[in-house]
Amino acid sequence: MKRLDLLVNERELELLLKRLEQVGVPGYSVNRHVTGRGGSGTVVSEAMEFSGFGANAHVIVFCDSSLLEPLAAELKPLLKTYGGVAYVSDAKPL
Amino acid sequence: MKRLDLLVNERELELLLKRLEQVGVPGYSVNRHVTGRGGSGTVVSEAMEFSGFGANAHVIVFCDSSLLEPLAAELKPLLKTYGGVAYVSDAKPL
Amino acid sequence: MKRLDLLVNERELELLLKRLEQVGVPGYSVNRHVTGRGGSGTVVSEAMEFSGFGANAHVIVFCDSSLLEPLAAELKPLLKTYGGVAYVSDAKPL
Amino acid sequence: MDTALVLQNLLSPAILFFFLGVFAVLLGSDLEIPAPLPKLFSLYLLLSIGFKGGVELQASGLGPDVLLTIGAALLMAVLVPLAAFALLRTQFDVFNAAALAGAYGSISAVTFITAESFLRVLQIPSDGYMVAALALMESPAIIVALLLVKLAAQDRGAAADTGWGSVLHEAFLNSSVFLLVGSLLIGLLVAQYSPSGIAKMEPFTGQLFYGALCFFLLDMGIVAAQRLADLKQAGAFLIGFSLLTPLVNASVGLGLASVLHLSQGNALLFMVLCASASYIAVPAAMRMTVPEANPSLYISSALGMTFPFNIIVGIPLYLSVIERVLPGASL
Amino acid sequence: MDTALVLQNLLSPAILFFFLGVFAVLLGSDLEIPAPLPKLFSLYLLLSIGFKGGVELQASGLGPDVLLTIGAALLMAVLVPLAAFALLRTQFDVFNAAALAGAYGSISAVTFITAESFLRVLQIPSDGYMVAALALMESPAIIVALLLVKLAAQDRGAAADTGWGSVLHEAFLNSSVFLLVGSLLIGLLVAQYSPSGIAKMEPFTGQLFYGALCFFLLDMGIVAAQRLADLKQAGAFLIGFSLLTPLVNASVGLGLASVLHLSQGNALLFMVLCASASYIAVPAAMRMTVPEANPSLYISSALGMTFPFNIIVGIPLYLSVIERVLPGASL
Amino acid sequence: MDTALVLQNLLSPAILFFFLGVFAVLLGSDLEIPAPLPKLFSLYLLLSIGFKGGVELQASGLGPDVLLTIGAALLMAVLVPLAAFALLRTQFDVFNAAALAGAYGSISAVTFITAESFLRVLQIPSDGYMVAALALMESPAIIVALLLVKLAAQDRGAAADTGWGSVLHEAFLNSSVFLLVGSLLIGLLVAQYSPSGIAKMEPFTGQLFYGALCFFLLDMGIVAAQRLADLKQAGAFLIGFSLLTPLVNASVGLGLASVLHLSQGNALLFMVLCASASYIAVPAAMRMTVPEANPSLYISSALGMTFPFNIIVGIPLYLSVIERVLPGASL
Ligand SMILES: Nc1ncnc2c1ncn2[C@@H]1O[C@H](COP(=O)(O)O)[C@@H](O)[C@H]1O
Ligand SMILES: Nc1ncnc2c1ncn2[C@@H]1O[C@H](COP(=O)(O)O)[C@@H](O)[C@H]1O
Ligand SMILES: Nc1ncnc2c1ncn2[C@@H]1O[C@H](COP(=O)(O)O)[C@@H](O)[C@H]1O
Ligand code: NA
Ligand code: NA
Ligand code: NA
Repeated sequence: MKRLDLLVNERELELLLKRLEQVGVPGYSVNRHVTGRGGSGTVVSEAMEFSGFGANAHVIVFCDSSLLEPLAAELKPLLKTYGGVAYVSDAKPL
Repeated sequence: MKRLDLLVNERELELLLKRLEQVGVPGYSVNRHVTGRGGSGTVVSEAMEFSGFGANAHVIVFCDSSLLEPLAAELKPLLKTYGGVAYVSDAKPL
Repeated sequence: MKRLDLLVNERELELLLKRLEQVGVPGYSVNRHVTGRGGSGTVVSEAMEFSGFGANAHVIVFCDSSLLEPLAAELKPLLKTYGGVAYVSDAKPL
Repeated sequence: MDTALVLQNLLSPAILFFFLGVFAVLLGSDLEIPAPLPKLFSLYLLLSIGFKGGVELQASGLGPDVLLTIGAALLMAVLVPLAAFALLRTQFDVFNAAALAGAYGSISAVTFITAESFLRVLQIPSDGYMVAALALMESPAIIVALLLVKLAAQDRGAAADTGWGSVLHEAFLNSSVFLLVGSLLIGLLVAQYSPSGIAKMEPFTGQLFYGALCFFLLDMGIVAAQRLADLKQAGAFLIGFSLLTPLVNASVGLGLASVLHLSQGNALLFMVLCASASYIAVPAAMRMTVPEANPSLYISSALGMTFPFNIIVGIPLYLSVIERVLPGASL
Repeated sequence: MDTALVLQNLLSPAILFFFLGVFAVLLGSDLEIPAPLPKLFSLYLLLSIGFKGGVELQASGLGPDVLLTIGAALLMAVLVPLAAFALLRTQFDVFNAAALAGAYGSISAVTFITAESFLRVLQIPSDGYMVAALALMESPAIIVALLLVKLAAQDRGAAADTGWGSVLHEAFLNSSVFLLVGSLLIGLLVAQYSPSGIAKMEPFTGQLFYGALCFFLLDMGIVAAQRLADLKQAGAFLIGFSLLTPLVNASVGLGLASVLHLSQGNALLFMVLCASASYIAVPAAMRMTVPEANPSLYISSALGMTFPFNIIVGIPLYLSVIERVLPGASL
Repeated sequence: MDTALVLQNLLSPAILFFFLGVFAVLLGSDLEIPAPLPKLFSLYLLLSIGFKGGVELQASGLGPDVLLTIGAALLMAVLVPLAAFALLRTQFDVFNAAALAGAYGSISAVTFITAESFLRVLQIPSDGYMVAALALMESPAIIVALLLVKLAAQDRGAAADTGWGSVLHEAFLNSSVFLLVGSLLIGLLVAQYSPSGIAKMEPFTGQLFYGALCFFLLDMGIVAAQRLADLKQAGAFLIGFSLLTPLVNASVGLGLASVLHLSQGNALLFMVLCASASYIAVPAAMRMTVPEANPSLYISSALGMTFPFNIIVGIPLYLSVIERVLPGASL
């Protein structure tokens, strides 16, 4: 099985989760209020959460490797438009 | 070494941590206020944190692979009763 | 590519991020308000966040494996002084 | 039903902010009250209602009227889950039936607070000892529900932590019961021995109270509307149950109130206690001790249906019935 | 410019707490107001200003004066982004120009609130219907900005979710617009049908208001100072733009206020609405519908420069001009 | 020791809510005040005490009495950590001894606030300039502790960031010192130049204060009880130290208060400053500059032992001694 780590802005989270459900992942976990710095150098901080900026969300998906291809097809355009990163590692159930 | 990712409801966190300590893990990290969707389709959201529902907790354990077997023995009944997932990946100290 | 997981006290976060930037990581994500227990047995809890204690921060860095060596050189003294752990796993972009 | 009362309730800030939260969800606004702010307001409301109730309880004392009312409250807290269980077993397995029965046998403090604010607007007096009834009605249904599970499902496998120790712990020490009872005792002690403390607490526990209730009801509107979607999947029986149970329980409550010669204000609060269902203390306990039950059933019906029904329709309805049935009741 | 007014403003608790936040960042203190506390205060301020505005709007009614003022507000909300876009296009691409134009065409509720508090200290009256103008000026610029993008960049590729449905959704249902308008309507309804609710809300929405504003401005000082660093990178043009735009827009606002014979207090609020820029509603909308724009440009100029300029220099400056130009204006 | 005073204190809402938090932990309730709510209350208390202190300091001015009292406070802030270090070195290494000495040389603002509320209930006046003493006593012990480490452990290896720049930074710019001093200066400025701001802040910084203190003490009861468990492991010496140090320091404080002819109220506040130990500013600084010290030693003794001792036993004890020893002290 695989583990997919997604880091996107909280504002795009709804869109992303909808895509995950379309692809049919068995589940996902979301950690909001994540901060960071990305390729563009933009710093995301909790201090701006009160504003229209929000912070980042970290989405973790454990799923079968067969889902990676459809996930890439669904998610890459989203990441390209709104920013964010996606990484895959190996994982297996305990 | 191994990395163990556990996702359980916050209400069961105390029980889980007690088991981790019994098995003798060298340490653990807990991230509360995690939301998500699991196998049963139930959506966990921060909105219900004020109620008796709570949110999820994400527990990370870096430990020797020899601990995986006793961990599985301790944790699987808990996950079966209360829900939640557990995944293992490879990791090594920096 | 590699995934680096760092767990340090929030008070040292600034120092750590500065070092990451010096080494030139392409980005990082920070999850604050993490609790846990470490090698020394000290329990970190959210209850002490109001005080000078703070909680832990979990920093995730996806980067090229070539950066691991300079990262180790920069970060290990920091971890030795202030505590905290660092683990590396494999990862590749989606 | 008295239209003036209905409008008075519907157009109060409290109910309007509840609707604002509901509309936020229905219209798809991204309005949210981020965690842990709702917890701040619920802790605050419990602390304040407990403290003020304790102060008033000290003034009224524990006379026979008070003890009888509290006794009736405890009776309802035991009977309601038993009756509800019998009915629910026709449609649900033991675990879900017991968990739902527990929720409806216990109470909702926010419904109680909303009713009390409503009375205050209408300048109808009520007694502080009703807060003691509120506090004592939270726990028994939890114990009854667990007893029912133990009796009806003796072979369930020892998965969950369901010894009596942990059941009593969940019933009496869960945070909302503990804070409410603790604040009540503090109110009692302060009123008795250190009355200057009452005035110092007043701006916080008194003056701020109604605004904080409105803010919290805005959030409750949001979560209730979110839960409504879940409820659709649960089917017609549960929706009917969550609307009829408050009416039936309120009627029984009215009967008891009449027998006990409660004042109009106390009668309303008593009916509301009987009619309301728990979405804090009971779910917290059930999720640990009856993990086999599906939480979205009991929390969605209590929070998505019964709670809105009570604060929007129930409170003015119950009062208008009281005004007809208990007209001579001592104010 | 009237030094007494300037000092009165500079030495008010609100502005001093803002400076305290700025100094915390400049001196490197670790003072922070952790999330979601700033959100608590911003939700509270919107709810309170909306509710009180609704109550006063019900009192003043919707006479021709009110409608004309609101019409002028809407006019500015459309004209300002158009004019700003024309200017900004000389330096920025379509996306950044449109996003900046949207921010400056919309308003900052906290700037408005600070101005209103300033008036109250000076005992200069203003009308509740200005809150309606505030509410109505939030959204139009968002729509104008999106229209500009659609017209000027027709080949942008359908990446973002930019159908009209979602644009209107962002414009009218984003949380700050929704909460402000909703609270305003609640204030209206309560004042009309359930006036006893006003007094019950007062300690929360009224008495607490100024202290909560100070606490929030402490946080605003922190974030504004953090943003200032970003702004340096954005270059001299944008810094100039973020300082001159409020002055130009305030002047146009003054002209309109004079034509409409607004009272001094209303004229100040109107100028402040024209002069302020949005760092909540508009960035929230732009980040979804114009993801090509660089958020640190529009949020840093609105929050790091225009906001401090308006509350520190702008408000007393505008008022001292009003006192000269509209001396006979009805108080 | 005067039983009436003890009861008056024990049965005040503030102390009772503290006990409620303690019992929550001892009985195993899941009651918690989730982060960052405790931070909200601690920021609020610092801001309010600072602001009100500044306003009163402006009224009293900086006469010789005030300067002498502040001088005595600074003296204690330097002497206490030196004496404590000498004692602690008999049992601990340099790092732990210095960190503990720093904590006991500095102060606890919440202990001060609790003492002030106690005085207010008893209608014993005290002066606003004591808040200035509070603010000035926070930092010196941090510097002394670092000096002691530098002198006694010259070969420690340059791991931590312990240059003088960062030490002074930790001492004077850490968030609690910065907010307290900043709010004090704001209070001073407002009282001098913009006195209408005082009344506008009053509902927030004044009326709400006691209730917010009670809410915060509920949380402090929870964390103090959690820390108590840690303390058991630390051994008998540290427990003795954390109970006897307040008594010794309070006695020295009493001596100074008597020499300075402080009023009874000021004398109590002065004793409490001497007797209390820091669990916010000092741990924050020590964790960065003396990472070799074990934080659970200094935070558990200051928070789990000395803090409860002072607010439960210390305050009424010190006052009853004052009433005997300084009977003729000017009220
Ligand atoms: N190399 C990286 N490692 C970890 N997190 C990253 C990395 N790059 C980007 N991120 C996260 O993804 C967010 C968006 O990235 P970007 O779209 O590149 O600005 C950042 O704010 C970070 O939280
Ligand atoms: N496949 C998955 N990937 C990531 N998180 C998951 C997955 N399945 C379940 N979870 C998390 O575990 C929680 C409990 O899962 P469950 O017991 O299946 O309802 C969910 O709320 C999610 O946060
Ligand atoms: N084996 C481990 N697995 C996961 N997290 C750990 C582990 N060891 C330490 N940590 C985290 O790192 C923090 C500091 O560890 P330490 O410096 O060992 O006290 C702890 O509070 C934990 O959050
Ligand atoms: Na009930
Ligand atoms: Na504008
Ligand atoms: Na001290």
